[in-house]
Amino acid sequence: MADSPTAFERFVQGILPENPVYRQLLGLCPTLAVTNGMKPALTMACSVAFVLLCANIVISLIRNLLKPHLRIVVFTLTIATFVTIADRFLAAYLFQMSKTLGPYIPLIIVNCLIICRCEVCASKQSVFTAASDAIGQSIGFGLALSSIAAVREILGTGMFFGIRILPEAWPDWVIMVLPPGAFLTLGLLLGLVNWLGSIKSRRAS
Amino acid sequence: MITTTLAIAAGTMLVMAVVLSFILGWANKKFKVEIDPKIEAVIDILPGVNCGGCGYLGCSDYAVAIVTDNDPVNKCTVGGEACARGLADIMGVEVGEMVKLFAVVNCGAHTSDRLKTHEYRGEKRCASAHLVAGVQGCTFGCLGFGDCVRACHYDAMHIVDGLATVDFNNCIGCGACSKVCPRSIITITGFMADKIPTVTCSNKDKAKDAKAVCKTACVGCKACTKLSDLFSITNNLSTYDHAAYTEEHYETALKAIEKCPTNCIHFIGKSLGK
Amino acid sequence: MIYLLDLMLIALTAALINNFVLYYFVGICPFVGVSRKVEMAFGMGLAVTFVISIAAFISWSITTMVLIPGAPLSSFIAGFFLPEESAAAIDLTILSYIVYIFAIASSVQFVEMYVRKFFPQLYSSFGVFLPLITTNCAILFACLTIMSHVVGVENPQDAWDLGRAITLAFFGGIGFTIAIVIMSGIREELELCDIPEPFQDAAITLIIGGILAIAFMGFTGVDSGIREALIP
Amino acid sequence: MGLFKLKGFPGTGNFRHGIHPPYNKHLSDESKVEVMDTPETVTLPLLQHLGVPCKQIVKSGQMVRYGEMVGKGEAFVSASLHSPVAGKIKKNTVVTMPNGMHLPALSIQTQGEQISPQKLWDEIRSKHWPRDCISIYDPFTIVKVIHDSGIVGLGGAAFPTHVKVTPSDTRMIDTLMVNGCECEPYLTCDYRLMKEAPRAIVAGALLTARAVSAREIVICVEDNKPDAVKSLKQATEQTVIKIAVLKTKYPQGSEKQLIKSVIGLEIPLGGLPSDVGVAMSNVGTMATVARGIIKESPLTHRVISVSGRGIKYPKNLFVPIGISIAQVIDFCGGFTKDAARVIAGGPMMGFSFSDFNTPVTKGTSGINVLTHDEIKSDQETACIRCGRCVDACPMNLVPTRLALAARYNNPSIARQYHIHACFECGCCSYVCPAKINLVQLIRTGKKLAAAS
Amino acid sequence: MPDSNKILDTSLKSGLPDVKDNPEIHVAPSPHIREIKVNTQKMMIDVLIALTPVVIVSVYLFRIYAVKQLFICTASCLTAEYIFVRMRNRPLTLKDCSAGVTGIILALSLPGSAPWFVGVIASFVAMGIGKIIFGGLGMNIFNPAMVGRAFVMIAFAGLMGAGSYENITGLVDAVSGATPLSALKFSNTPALISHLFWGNTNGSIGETSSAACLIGGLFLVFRKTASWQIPVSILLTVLVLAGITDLAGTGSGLFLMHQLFGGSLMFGAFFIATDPVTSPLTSKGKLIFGFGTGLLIIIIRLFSGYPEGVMFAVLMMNAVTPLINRWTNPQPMGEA
Amino acid sequence: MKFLRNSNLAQAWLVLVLATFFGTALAGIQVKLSPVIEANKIRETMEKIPNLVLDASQASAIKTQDLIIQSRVIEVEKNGITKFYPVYDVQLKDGTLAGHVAKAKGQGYADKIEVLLGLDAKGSTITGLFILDQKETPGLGNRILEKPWRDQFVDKSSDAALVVVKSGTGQDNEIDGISGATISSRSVTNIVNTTIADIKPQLLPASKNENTKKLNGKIKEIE
Ligand SMILES: Cc1cc2nc3c(=O)[nH]c(=O)nc-3n(C[C@H](O)[C@H](O)[C@H](O)COP(=O)(O)O)c2cc1C
Ligand SMILES: Cc1cc2nc3c(=O)[nH]c(=O)nc-3n(C[C@H](O)[C@H](O)[C@H](O)COP(=O)(O)O)c2cc1C
Ligand SMILES: Cc1cc2nc3c(=O)[nH]c(=O)nc-3n(C[C@H](O)[C@H](O)[C@H](O)COP(=O)(O)O)c2cc1C
Ligand SMILES: Cc1cc2nc3c(=O)[nH]c(=O)nc-3n(C[C@H](O)[C@H](O)[C@H](O)CO)c2cc1C
Ligand code: SF4
Ligand code: SF4
Ligand code: SF4
Ligand code: SF4
Ligand code: FES
Repeated sequence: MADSPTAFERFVQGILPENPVYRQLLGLCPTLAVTNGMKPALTMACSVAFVLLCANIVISLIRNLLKPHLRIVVFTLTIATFVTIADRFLAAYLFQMSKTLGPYIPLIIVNCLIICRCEVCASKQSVFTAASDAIGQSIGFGLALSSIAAVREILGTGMFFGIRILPEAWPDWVIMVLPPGAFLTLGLLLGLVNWLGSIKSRRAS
Repeated sequence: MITTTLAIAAGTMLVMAVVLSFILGWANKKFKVEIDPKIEAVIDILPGVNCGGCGYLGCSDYAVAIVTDNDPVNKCTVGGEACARGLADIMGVEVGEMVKLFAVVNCGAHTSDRLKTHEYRGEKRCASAHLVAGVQGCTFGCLGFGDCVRACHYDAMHIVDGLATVDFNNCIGCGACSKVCPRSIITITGFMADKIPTVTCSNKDKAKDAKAVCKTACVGCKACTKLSDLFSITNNLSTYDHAAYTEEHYETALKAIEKCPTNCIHFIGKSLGK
Repeated sequence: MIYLLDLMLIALTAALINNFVLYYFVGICPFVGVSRKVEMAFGMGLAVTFVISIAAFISWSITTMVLIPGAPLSSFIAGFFLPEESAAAIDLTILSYIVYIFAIASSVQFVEMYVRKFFPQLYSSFGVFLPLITTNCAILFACLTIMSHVVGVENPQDAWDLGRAITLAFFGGIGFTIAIVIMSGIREELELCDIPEPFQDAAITLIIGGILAIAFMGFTGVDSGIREALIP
Repeated sequence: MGLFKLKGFPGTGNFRHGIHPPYNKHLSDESKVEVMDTPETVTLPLLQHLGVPCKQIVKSGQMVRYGEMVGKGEAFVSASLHSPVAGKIKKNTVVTMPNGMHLPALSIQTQGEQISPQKLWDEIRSKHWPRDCISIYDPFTIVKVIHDSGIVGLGGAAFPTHVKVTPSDTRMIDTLMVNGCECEPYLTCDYRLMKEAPRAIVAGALLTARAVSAREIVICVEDNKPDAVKSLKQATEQTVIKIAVLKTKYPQGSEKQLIKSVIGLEIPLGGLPSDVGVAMSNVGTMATVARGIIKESPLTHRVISVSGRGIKYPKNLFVPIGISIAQVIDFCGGFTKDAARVIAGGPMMGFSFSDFNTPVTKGTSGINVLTHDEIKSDQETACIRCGRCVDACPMNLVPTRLALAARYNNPSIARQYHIHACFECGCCSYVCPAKINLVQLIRTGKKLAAAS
Repeated sequence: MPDSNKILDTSLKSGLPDVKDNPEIHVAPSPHIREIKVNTQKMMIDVLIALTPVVIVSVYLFRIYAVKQLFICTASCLTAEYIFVRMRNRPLTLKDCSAGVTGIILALSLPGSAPWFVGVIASFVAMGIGKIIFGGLGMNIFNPAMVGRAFVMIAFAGLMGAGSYENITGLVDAVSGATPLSALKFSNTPALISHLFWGNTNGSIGETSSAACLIGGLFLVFRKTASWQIPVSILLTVLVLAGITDLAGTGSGLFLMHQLFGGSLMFGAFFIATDPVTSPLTSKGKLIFGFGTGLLIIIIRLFSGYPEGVMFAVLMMNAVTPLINRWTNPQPMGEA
Repeated sequence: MKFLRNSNLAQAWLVLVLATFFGTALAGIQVKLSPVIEANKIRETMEKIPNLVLDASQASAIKTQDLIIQSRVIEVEKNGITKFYPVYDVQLKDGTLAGHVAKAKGQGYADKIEVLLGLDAKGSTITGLFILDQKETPGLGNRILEKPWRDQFVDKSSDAALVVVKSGTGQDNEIDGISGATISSRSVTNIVNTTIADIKPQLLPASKNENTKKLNGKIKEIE
């Protein structure tokens, strides 16, 4: 691979090859907590995308002013600010969703995914690259969240986005929308992704 | 009202920032603990997120492990490739070897070449079978239970007809296989050419005893040493000086291979295309 | 008496029934990352318990003293500029997230430096875990939970005092310790098991987490059961 | 625990855990010791004991007399080697011992006048071994003679005996325990020796006790050998020697367990019997010591049992060291049709082997040939953590952990569970329902732990 | 000295005497003899034998429902094991019968009225998530049958709850009403102790008859297939704790009897908690395990929202079993 | 000067600037958004109120703004602890008291359950029940959210305590439990019973209470 990936490569990498959840195991808490339905999962993914994008842009803008030993402080400050903004906007305009997500929106502050992207990409790259990296990673994160949420919501309630898609006779697997379901689904999907990955790499070699 | 709120909020933040940076700065000076400058340099390169993704207890723990235990530099997912490169620079971990290293199995006996073999009913691993007498007559040669195969992370070692066989396309010469072989018959060898000659035997017994246990054992007959002085015989076993090999030894090696009465000299190395 | 019972039930709930890791999914990163060895997990658990208690103290104090409307400190300062009534209405809760994260990060760092300098022995068994904790959402989560019981509660009686806040945090930390130590015990055992390749490490850890979560569901309702048993 | 006490001893006559395998001693315990004639050649590996190999001091082509030293044990933990025949040294060969060691060996072609083995055996069996007047032998001479006679423990480990009996300032010995438990199934050589030649054992024990200045002498026998107890009782009348009759249980004969049973003390981990003031020797060793000191003849012959259902006529034999096992087996009528596994030593701790040219060595206590029926074992499955191995392990270890740690190359777990305390008795493998080769894995693990 | 010169006639030049007699010598590590009375398969078959009284009672009480449940679970467990092991390319392990044991124990712990898919899902979860994912027989941390049961119990709480036990009433005349523990906990109506003991009460199909569980369980203990420490310590703990609670309450002993003979205590203590794979190795560890299980059972039964706690208690103790093993790592002889 | 340049504060100038800037920005957002959020919170309760005191047809005819809703807090002291019940008195436009709505909390199966309970003007009949917040098991306990089940409470008299039964015998004070969720059903019923018992004595003299606040005014102001 080239020394520093181009903006487009950054974008593509975030989606699958360096998927934040399945590949880098970053930000597992929200991944588990909010995936009992597609709606909260997507809301979370959008909030993360918003924060990540804003933070990446801001950091990239001020990247030349950063002092090495204070960079993490600046990252955290920036992230916390945007998280607060996202949180308040949700509370103001999507009140029910904000109630459902509860503390998991503010917990984005400590989501390593964002700080990781600031560190790896935004603090070193131009605004455009940083932004496309943010978008790529967010899409990857969103894909991960929605794959888990889809499994859990469909099996757990027979619905998708709250719309019934399985026949009424479907016995809801309540466990899927409860805490154990989150762990089991993520564990099994992670195994599946690893397995597919290993098949692919075996085929390649 | 609004301006006051704004002012107070800004003030609060400012005060907090000032107080905290002051305290921490003070503490940093006051509580300074001398550490290895190399570790410090490594800490500076690591992101400092302390996420634990590397499997260590935060960045400085990882830094210590890198410097003192020579642990791999590529474990930080947050820092990614750039970070690993920076760390490698500090550590001076260099990969550019002049000579390619490969594993060489110093045994050439496939199942049918081995004599006095007996059915073995025990743990099917070399390290264990090595402890039981009589699995096969030769006490030097490959047991073929593949401990080395399991140790290799690069899919470069396989058991072919009872004999451990290196896949030179995959082998990187890491030496994992040679560490686990209970019979110590795998050597990590520098290859001076794509293919080099070698004596695929480790049996140090006299000709009679060696012949009694293996069809392809080196019997120390000196046929090869007469042809090329890169062969030398110690303890009834011929060995080849790989480090001295150059292209011009090719012919003599080929002749030695022809002459060897037990067929235990071979050219090994990358198959050059099909 | 009733207060004590209340504390006890908060403790029980935080530690077992609504375990931080297994019910609220916070602190998953160390739960997956630092659970390979029992000693490590135990040290991590203790460090989290310690930090979470400090963080609870700090965040409770800051929230009640500075952030909420009518908090003594902020209304005192605002009192210089504004009439008393609007000074009391000044609401800084929007700063809470930033303030928490910085207060926690700094205090952890301070403690770490202090311990490292003056108690090197303690540092090697416990202090090394500290840096890992700052970015652990269990800590922030405890602060947020406490905040939700302090800010915007309708009945003044329901607002948590410092005792409840610290109980929740401390036993939340204990619950975290229980979960991570159990997990590390299991993972040590797994070193001698033949786990399918794709499931090794993170995936099997999560699946075990799922089974643990199932097991811990057995405690559902124990708090109200005990409450009923003790207050007929 | 007062209830369960061994009369006359501090111990209980029993130890924790252990197993009760089928002993099958009846196959050979009625056969008197027969004497084998001198073979045409003998092969003498230069390392027949635990420790440093002895140094060959004869040249090919040279003639040697009976009992002449052919290999000298120069190091302290080493033992000399003596020719059991008169003859001519041939070219050196190599042999692969049943325990896997690949060793250089002397080979001697029998030539000329031979000593009669029958006479040797009759000498040992005779009633004329002294019981008093031992004091004419000075302790230092005893130790020296033991050293010069190449005497090693005949109980299995073949540890040079002089090392055990050399007095030490730091470790005082007050009890000499003579190990006649013979807890291994099938083996009967010690039993026959105790029954047929108790006087030699007693003389050897008295001499050894003098060398180590032990006040007490205990001969330990399991309670499934009443005849041996009877003859020993007769032989020890009017001596200080006591006889401890112990519960029959494997591995009662192992020194740690035996000391626990009889004296109630535990040898510290990694320690020796001398740490608790005990010296222990096998009955056969005692007889050899007596012969070495009183008759001044070195260790050249020993009693072995050849047993198992895979042998036509199980026997106890008095054989020269170095005789090929093939000849021994032939002497006993050869194999039966369904013989399946040949073992040097007992079935619990012995080594199977396939090269029957291997010679009998000082440490060979028996040859067992088991049939397909006897070794039938089911398919191995994964460990089901039943804990039977834990309940069987006389060392109180967790064998399953040790074995799995070895299997998964995890030396740190192996050490955490004290892999080095295992003495490979085989109880765990014996009871394991999953039929895992625990002992072999543990042995592998020890190597692994030592290497890392 | 007539015989002093005699030298053994060595006609045997070849190493092997009479080679033709003995063609198949093989080599193996010590020890060369093994206990032939036990092996994994025999232990599992022991469990199956011990389960027969329980199966008979369940079939007698719940008729076709029991037969159906047993068939579904056993068949799906075997199928699941087959499929998953195949997916891993490992040698098939159906012969060791452990999948059968899991299937039967799982079936016996389900209500007879549970629909077919409950049994199927429970079996696949039991074998997949409970067993094969850990590496198969002997590697699992949690009792597979209980993992399967817990999964469906939570997934289909409505179908598996007390209500489902009542549905069956009227279909089978032998039993009626709610399960004894439910009835006692939620409506304070005790059952007849003799019914509890012999089994004509409602409940999961295998748990009703304490007598049958006792017979089978004692068989297991005497065969040493199951260790005695676990059932004894569980039962003792429950006896003591429930006894104290009883004395603190009415003192009539009714509560105690319900705790001991009602619900799945006997079944669990003898057949489930004793699963060697998921219980500690040492006897001290087993005693601790049993005590913990008993304690948790009582806590859950007394205070939680469930009338029964055997399953949860076993799963929780399974989880701490590695820690118990660590703490009870015996000191080798000579180390103490 | 040198001292200043090397001091921590000078090093951290970026942090200080950013902190100040972000603090100000956030406060601005707070000022802008907090009324909206407040309104959201109040509306959550307010929207339910008409349905809880009026029957369905009436409720749909009347707009929230047409009602005068006043809130107050009823304090009840029991066993030494004081309990607070927010109560909303609902008046029609013409000033007639339509009923009361009380907010109450209690332990459910898994966690606290929060309900709104509507009572008629005299407090003698239940006019409605709404579950505001619950964390019961989906598919089981959370079926208390279902309207048919909640509607069982409507028109029940507040004189006799309600009981949960498995199969009704037709008695007046009976509530059919949800099968598989008896505990949740019972919890809700208990909350209703205690609330009625606690606040009934203090319901009537409501309109003149001091801590009454006019709420719809506030909402209107926002909108
Ligand atoms: C498992 C086991 C069983 C043993 N059984 C006997 C035995 O039955 N008889 C015996 O003399 N030595 C037995 N030994 C050897 C003794 O521990 C001890 O080494 C020996 O008695 C010392 O005497 P020696 O040096 O004269 O051989 C056994 C050792 C082990 C490890
Ligand atoms: C082995 C076994 C374990 C069980 N464990 C539990 C348990 O942990 N929790 C539980 O609620 N029911 C458990 N049950 C089911 C109960 O014994 C019984 O069916 C119960 O009364 C039904 O309770 P419900 O009202 O929760 O449905 C178990 C049944 C068996 C056979
Ligand atoms: C996973 C699970 C979740 C449950 N959730 C609830 C619940 O939310 N509310 C409830 O009342 N009962 C719940 N229960 C059922 C109770 O354990 C208990 O069996 C039930 O309340 C008995 O009620 P019934 O008599 O109406 O069947 C749940 C059971 C399980 C297994
Ligand atoms: C005494 C005994 C009890 C057992 N109990 C169970 C059980 O409760 N559940 C189960 O799935 N398997 C049980 N098994 C079978 C087997 O051990 C189990 O499937 C393993 O956990 C699979 O690795 C039992 C086996 C024995 C010998
Ligand atoms: S080379 Fe060594 S490790 Fe590999 S199969 Fe042969 S004996 Fe085993
Ligand atoms: S282990 Fe390393 S040296 Fe050995 S074959 Fe594999 S890559 Fe080559
Ligand atoms: S072989 Fe070792 S582990 Fe096994 S029983 Fe004997 S001493 Fe214990
Ligand atoms: S006896 Fe065998 S199956 Fe049982 S625990 Fe030991 S190794 Fe495992
Ligand atoms: S996201 Fe919660 S601890 Fe990492």
